[in-house]
Amino acid sequence: MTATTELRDAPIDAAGHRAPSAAASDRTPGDPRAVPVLEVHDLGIRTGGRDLVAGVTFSIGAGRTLALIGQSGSGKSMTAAAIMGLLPPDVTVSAETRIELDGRRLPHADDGAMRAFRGTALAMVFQDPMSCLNPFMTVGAQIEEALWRRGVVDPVVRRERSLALMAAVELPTPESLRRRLPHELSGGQQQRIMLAMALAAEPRLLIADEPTSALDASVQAEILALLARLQARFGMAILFITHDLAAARRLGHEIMVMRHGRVVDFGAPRTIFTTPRHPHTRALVAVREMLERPPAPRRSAGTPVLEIAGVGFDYPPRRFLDRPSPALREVSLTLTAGRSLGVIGESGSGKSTLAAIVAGLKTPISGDVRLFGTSLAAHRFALPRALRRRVQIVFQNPHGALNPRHTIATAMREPLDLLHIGPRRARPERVAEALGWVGLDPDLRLRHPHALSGGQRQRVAIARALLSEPDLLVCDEVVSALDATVGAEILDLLRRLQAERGFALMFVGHDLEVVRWIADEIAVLADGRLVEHGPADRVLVAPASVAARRLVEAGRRADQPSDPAK
Amino acid sequence: MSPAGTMASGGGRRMAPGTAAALVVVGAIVLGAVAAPWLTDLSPLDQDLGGLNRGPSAEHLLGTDVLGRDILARLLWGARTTLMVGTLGTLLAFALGAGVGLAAIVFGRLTETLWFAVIDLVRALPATLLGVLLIVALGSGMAPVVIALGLSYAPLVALVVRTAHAREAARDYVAAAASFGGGRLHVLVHHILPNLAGTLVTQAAIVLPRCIVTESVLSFLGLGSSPDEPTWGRMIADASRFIEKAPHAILAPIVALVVLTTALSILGGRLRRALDPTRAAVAPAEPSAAILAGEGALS
Amino acid sequence: MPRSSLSLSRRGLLASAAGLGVAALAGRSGFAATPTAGGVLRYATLGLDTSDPHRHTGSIAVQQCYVEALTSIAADGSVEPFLAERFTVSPDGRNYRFELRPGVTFHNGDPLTAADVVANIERVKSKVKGGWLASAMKLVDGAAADGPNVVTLSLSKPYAPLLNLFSELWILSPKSDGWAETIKTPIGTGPFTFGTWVPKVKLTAPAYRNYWRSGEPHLSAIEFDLGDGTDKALALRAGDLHVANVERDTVEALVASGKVDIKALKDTAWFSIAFNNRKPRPPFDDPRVRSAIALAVDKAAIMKFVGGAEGVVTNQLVAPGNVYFDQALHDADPFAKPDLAKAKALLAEARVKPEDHTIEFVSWVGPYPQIVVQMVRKLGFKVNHVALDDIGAQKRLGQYDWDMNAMSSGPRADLFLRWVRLMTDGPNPVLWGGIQDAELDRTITAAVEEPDLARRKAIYLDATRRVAEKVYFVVLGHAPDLVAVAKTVQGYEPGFTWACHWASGGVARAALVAA
Amino acid sequence: MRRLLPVVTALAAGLARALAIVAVAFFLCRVMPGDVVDVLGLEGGLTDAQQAELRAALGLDRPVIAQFVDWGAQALGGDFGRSVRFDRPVAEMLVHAAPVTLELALGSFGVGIGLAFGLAIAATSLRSRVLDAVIDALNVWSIAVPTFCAGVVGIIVFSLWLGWLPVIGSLVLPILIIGLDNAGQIVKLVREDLAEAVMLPHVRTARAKGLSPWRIALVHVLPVAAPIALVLSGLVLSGLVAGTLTMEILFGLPGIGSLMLNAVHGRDLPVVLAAVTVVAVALVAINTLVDALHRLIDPRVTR
Repeated sequence: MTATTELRDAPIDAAGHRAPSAAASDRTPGDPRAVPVLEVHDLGIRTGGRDLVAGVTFSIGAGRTLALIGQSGSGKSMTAAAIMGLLPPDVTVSAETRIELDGRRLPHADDGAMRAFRGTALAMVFQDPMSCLNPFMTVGAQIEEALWRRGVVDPVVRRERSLALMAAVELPTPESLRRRLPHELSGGQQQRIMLAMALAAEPRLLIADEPTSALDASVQAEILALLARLQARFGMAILFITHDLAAARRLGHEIMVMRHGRVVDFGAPRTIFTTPRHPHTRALVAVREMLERPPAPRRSAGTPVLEIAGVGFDYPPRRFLDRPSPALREVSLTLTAGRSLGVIGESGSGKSTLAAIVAGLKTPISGDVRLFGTSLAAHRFALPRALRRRVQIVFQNPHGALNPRHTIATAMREPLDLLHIGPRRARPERVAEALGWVGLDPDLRLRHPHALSGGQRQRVAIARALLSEPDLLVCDEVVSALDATVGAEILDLLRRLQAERGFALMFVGHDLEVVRWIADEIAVLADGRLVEHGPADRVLVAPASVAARRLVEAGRRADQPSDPAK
Repeated sequence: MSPAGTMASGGGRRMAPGTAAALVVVGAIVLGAVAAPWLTDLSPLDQDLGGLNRGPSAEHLLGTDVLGRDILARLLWGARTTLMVGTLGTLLAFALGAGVGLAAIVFGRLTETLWFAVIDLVRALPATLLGVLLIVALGSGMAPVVIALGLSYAPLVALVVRTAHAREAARDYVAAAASFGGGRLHVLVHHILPNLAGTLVTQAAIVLPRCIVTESVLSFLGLGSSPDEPTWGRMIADASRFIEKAPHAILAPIVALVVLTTALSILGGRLRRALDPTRAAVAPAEPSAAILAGEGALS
Repeated sequence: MPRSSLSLSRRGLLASAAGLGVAALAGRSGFAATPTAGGVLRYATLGLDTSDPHRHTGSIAVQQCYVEALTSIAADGSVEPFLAERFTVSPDGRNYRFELRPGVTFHNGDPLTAADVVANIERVKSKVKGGWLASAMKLVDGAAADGPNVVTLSLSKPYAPLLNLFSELWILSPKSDGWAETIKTPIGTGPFTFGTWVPKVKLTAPAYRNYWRSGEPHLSAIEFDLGDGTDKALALRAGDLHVANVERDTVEALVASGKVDIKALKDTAWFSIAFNNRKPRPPFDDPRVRSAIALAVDKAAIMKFVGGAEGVVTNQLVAPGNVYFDQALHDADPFAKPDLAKAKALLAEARVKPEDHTIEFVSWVGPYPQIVVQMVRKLGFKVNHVALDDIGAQKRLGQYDWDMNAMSSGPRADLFLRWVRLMTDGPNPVLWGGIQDAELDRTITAAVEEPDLARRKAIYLDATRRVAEKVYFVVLGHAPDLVAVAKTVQGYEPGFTWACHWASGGVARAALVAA
Repeated sequence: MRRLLPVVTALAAGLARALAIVAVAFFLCRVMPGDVVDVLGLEGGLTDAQQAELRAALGLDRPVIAQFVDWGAQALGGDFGRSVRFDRPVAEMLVHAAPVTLELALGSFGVGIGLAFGLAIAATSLRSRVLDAVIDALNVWSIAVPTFCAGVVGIIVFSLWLGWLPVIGSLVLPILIIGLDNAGQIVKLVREDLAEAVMLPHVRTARAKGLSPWRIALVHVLPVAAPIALVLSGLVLSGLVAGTLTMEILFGLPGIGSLMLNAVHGRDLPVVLAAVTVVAVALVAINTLVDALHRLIDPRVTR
């Protein structure tokens, strides 16, 4: 690529870079790169007398990637923030901690002194590129600002260099892109800009904190591949933080697993996957294995419970006389009793809107939905009570789905009362019983939602939806806000409950693996249109539409380790 | 309803000293208002024409005002009318803004649009002018002042409530309730109102003192409540001509007002947190709320 | 109020007031040395509502500086020659002859002629609706110029207040812009000219260099501040104003500042409580109940509050010292001192339990009515006090759905202007409860038509007694309006009314000296 | 055309609103006890018959609607009529009054916004508890202390004791007092907003880039605060139009506010209506401008 010649100050001679190999994956004592780029010794992070992170020790060599994996609250992002000196004001690093960069101790307690390292030797890329870019500055200006920080004073040089960086992160037409504002770029492009900014620092260490979690699946894979290529070219050390084991395996030379602020497992990807030592690691690996081996689809052909016919929906205009924006167009689908339908699509594809329409929460502007043979259009989409009992919905965010003010019992009483389920006196008992269905202690019903974990809340939401013994359960991204292990438990629970109770399931998601695992048939939405619908196997093996193909390919790539040697 | 329960769930915590002090202050003022007849033998209206604008003395602990009336007695008795005018004004503002506003929202898009067009209209009419026109049109006395205050602050409350309602209505638990067949009224009563409580309380803590001050501005413009009903605002307005000669006469009501305002805002903040069962500062105070509070002022 | 002060003359009374802390009024009317020329006097008393002097209603304080009349009211209330050098009245009181002062010119340079005066009288008679001047002019059968300098006037019947009222019939050049309808730029003969006027804000009046009294005015201009919001006391103390009316409660601070002298208008404002006379509601239609209420009111305390040391308690429409004042009647005032016991006895006699009645009490906003209300409450009545703005109160009073009020009224060029409001068809009678008493009407009319002063006084006293007997209203007393004059102002002394300029005094003679 | 449509509708809505405000003011004026004839007659000694005659001449005896329609038709043609009380063209009176209020409003607007943002920025970047206390105090001050009290004290201190400023006509004190009041009303919000803004991910990015706090504040934090600054400015401005009234009264400033109040007390309907119209149109203009600027400043709004 011609950009290479323009990047005159490339920090590490590309020739000197050793491509990662299987052999290199495991650190050996006799390694010539004996002085690692980053050494972290006994890292402790505290706030208000509480340990957030304790005793974390690791090092990363030049051109190497350490994948730091952990679930939310494991302390992985705090670790990254400590290295950058970007901890929140009330969070401190313990006295024992020693962080060295190229053998020099970092003054992590002194923000002013740390500033000398940030944007030069240290660079960082964050999770949500949209919000991490200054919405008021053109992306070009933001890259140039990083170059200016690096001492590139001449504006002409700065301009050239920023264009070269944009080319390096494989952005098309840098010249026109540089004048755009962040919101005018796609998520993938935004993250590439973030990477270009990080590269402008010519860092010794690049910290990538969940750089792909906020992106659609197909884009995730591209960014990960780009990261690997950039490392191959510029040779910096990378601390790659993720909650996704697949991504860690794809990018990491080593993998470090954190839980509750401590390192619980460390090793080469292969070791971690084949012989996980810690139970937590084992659980993570088990989730991967579970997702990689979806159960066989049910081949039942019962009566249709759900028939969606030519449904269209517009988002209402935000102000008077604005035009409504289309959300769904001419979507038709059918789901038979006891089966599960996965609806998948990227963000904004209209899949959640479809779920809401099926649950009677939104009124389409065209088309009809027939539930159990009853036309909703005939009821003007105001579902009669009898029908409401038979279709229930569970939402993505278990925080939002339960009123924080209500106890679990109150929350679960709501459908019983509203749908007149069972005799009034029997209702408290039924609540306790339903909690048992989803594997929860009935005593939890006296608590408020904030006293429950995310997984418990989602179980409550499912239990609540099942109270009316529905024949169709709509699940709208029910696991995407949960940690992988918890999400897997919920998936497993759903599958089990479906087997026990025989309800049909409409499962909306954006993660192909998850949807594939639970769905017998898959519908793919793109820009509000149904582009693909068929048995899960067929859709995955031979996707007919471009959108479906993109999704499938992304999933496939994410599955493969980047290292061809593996 | 659940607020009591959630308060109880946090009851184990020690009360912050600021909150305790604020509670004591507001309690003392309310008590002073209620117990005014027993706390002082002096009437707030009795005049001592031989001793105008006198400084504090054994007979008149806080001195006398422009008509030789005992300032302490006026302060205590005035707390009654002041709190009454302030509270009624606030209540009216809330009834019109929150009550009617929410009802309009619940009844559907058309009523919402119509009502908020009216609200917008009142909002665009300069508050001072509205007050002046209303009071001149309706005559002096407590009722017109309360109406003027209520109308002046109703738009603010309405907009805050609409914002908060929109925020709450977008929550999944509202959608969940709808999926169980919960109607708008059910959702309003069970989900939105309780969760709006914090916002409303904060709002009230802002609107109440503003009503009191606004009443003083109206008094200053010669449009206040009846002269037979001492209010702190009227005391401030009456004494403003004698700041030099009798600073105590104006200091007393202003200090009372500052103390009440501070205490109310502390309590408002505290209550808002207490009413939020997650105890996290999830939502910062709605900016629009306090901004509009500023706008609604007649000062 | 000590009895001795009641017998003092007005002048003596005011002098005694000076000893009580209000600056001396006497001995400052002349110049110690030659007055300095130039300077802009900043003057703020009453406002200016119109640029057409003939259409002016109410109290006037500004326009006298650019328009003058045939007569003016001297500081002692007597009529003095002004543009008319001499005037005579026929014994029957129906024929008047005015000899104009020679050498008077309008601001446009034209000399003042008898024809001009006649034109002004005709204009007021035909063009101006309302106002007592217009009513008086209706009596004029004929006004004629008798040569260039003499104006003769014949009335259909005698009209005693005419010479006094002529002090407010301003003589303008018929060439004034807007003469046919509304005058926009009045051309008068005054020592200052009508400069630029911004309503409710200010009027700038530059000096007229060819003023008929040579050597005057001394000032180069006057700036009238017409706004009524500012606290004038503060502005006086800061030196922003030279002459301004001030509230009594600011006097102390003003005197202490050492920057101003406090002076008083020579005529007084009078204070009264009145009952609803047009549609009286029981029991307030009973003179005994009215008397009881009057007996509860401590006149001396009120007059001390509103008038300080200069407040006088009396029962007449004029203050002690006025030619119409009657000492005997004054001494016989049954309400001179409050007497709650007697009041209660009267109520008992009328079989009225005060606690069963709520008095609907209307007033303007301000402290003085609040004092009255508190006093009436002492009798046991409940009082619903409604304090309204100027027009609001007047409108409410006009509905006659109230029981009692407390009002005051300012200086007037003639006593008749006070009495006329008590007549059945008098203008704006609401302040005094809309009296409808044919007997009283006849008495007042008789007084107006009586050319002889002594006889006229006697008739007015009859009317006073009639009012007292029916207890239509109760005069509480009189107090002068106060005017603060900066020490840097020389030669200015407030006159009988609010007028800023008259034959024997006013702004023409004022000058500014360095502080 | 499609881009213009929102502008046109916004303008139409604004005009409709201004019209409605004026209508409300008109009818409120009409239900006020007394009219201008009462004012003229109060001291002027008009008999009832004379008053009735004058009312007929002024058209005050006609149905309210007819009066309003007549007035509206004239006002649309730019003719606000004549002040009944002063018999002058209302437009002329407005021309005298508007600059005073405008100067007062703009001055205190500058002081208020400047003070609020200065304090908030200082408190945010210095993380100063003292400044936060000052902000709280200023906020309580603005809630609890009426501006006219501050005005009286200000006059005593600065005009009488120190002799720095004249009582009448000086804009310095009123501008400072209203400015302080406005600052107190918004400073907490600005502070909260900035406190939130510094926690924004893109500010963290800027810190990760190693930029100086100064540059971060100026380039990365302030622009985020700009939209709310704008909204606040709009509110402060629209509040000011009315808020200057007490100061105008107290300091004898012949602005729109005192013109309006005097006219209300004098029942001088044409003046009240004209003043309300001017204020309403100004408010509508401010709101429209703020809205437009908001769209201009914040690239995300148009999304």
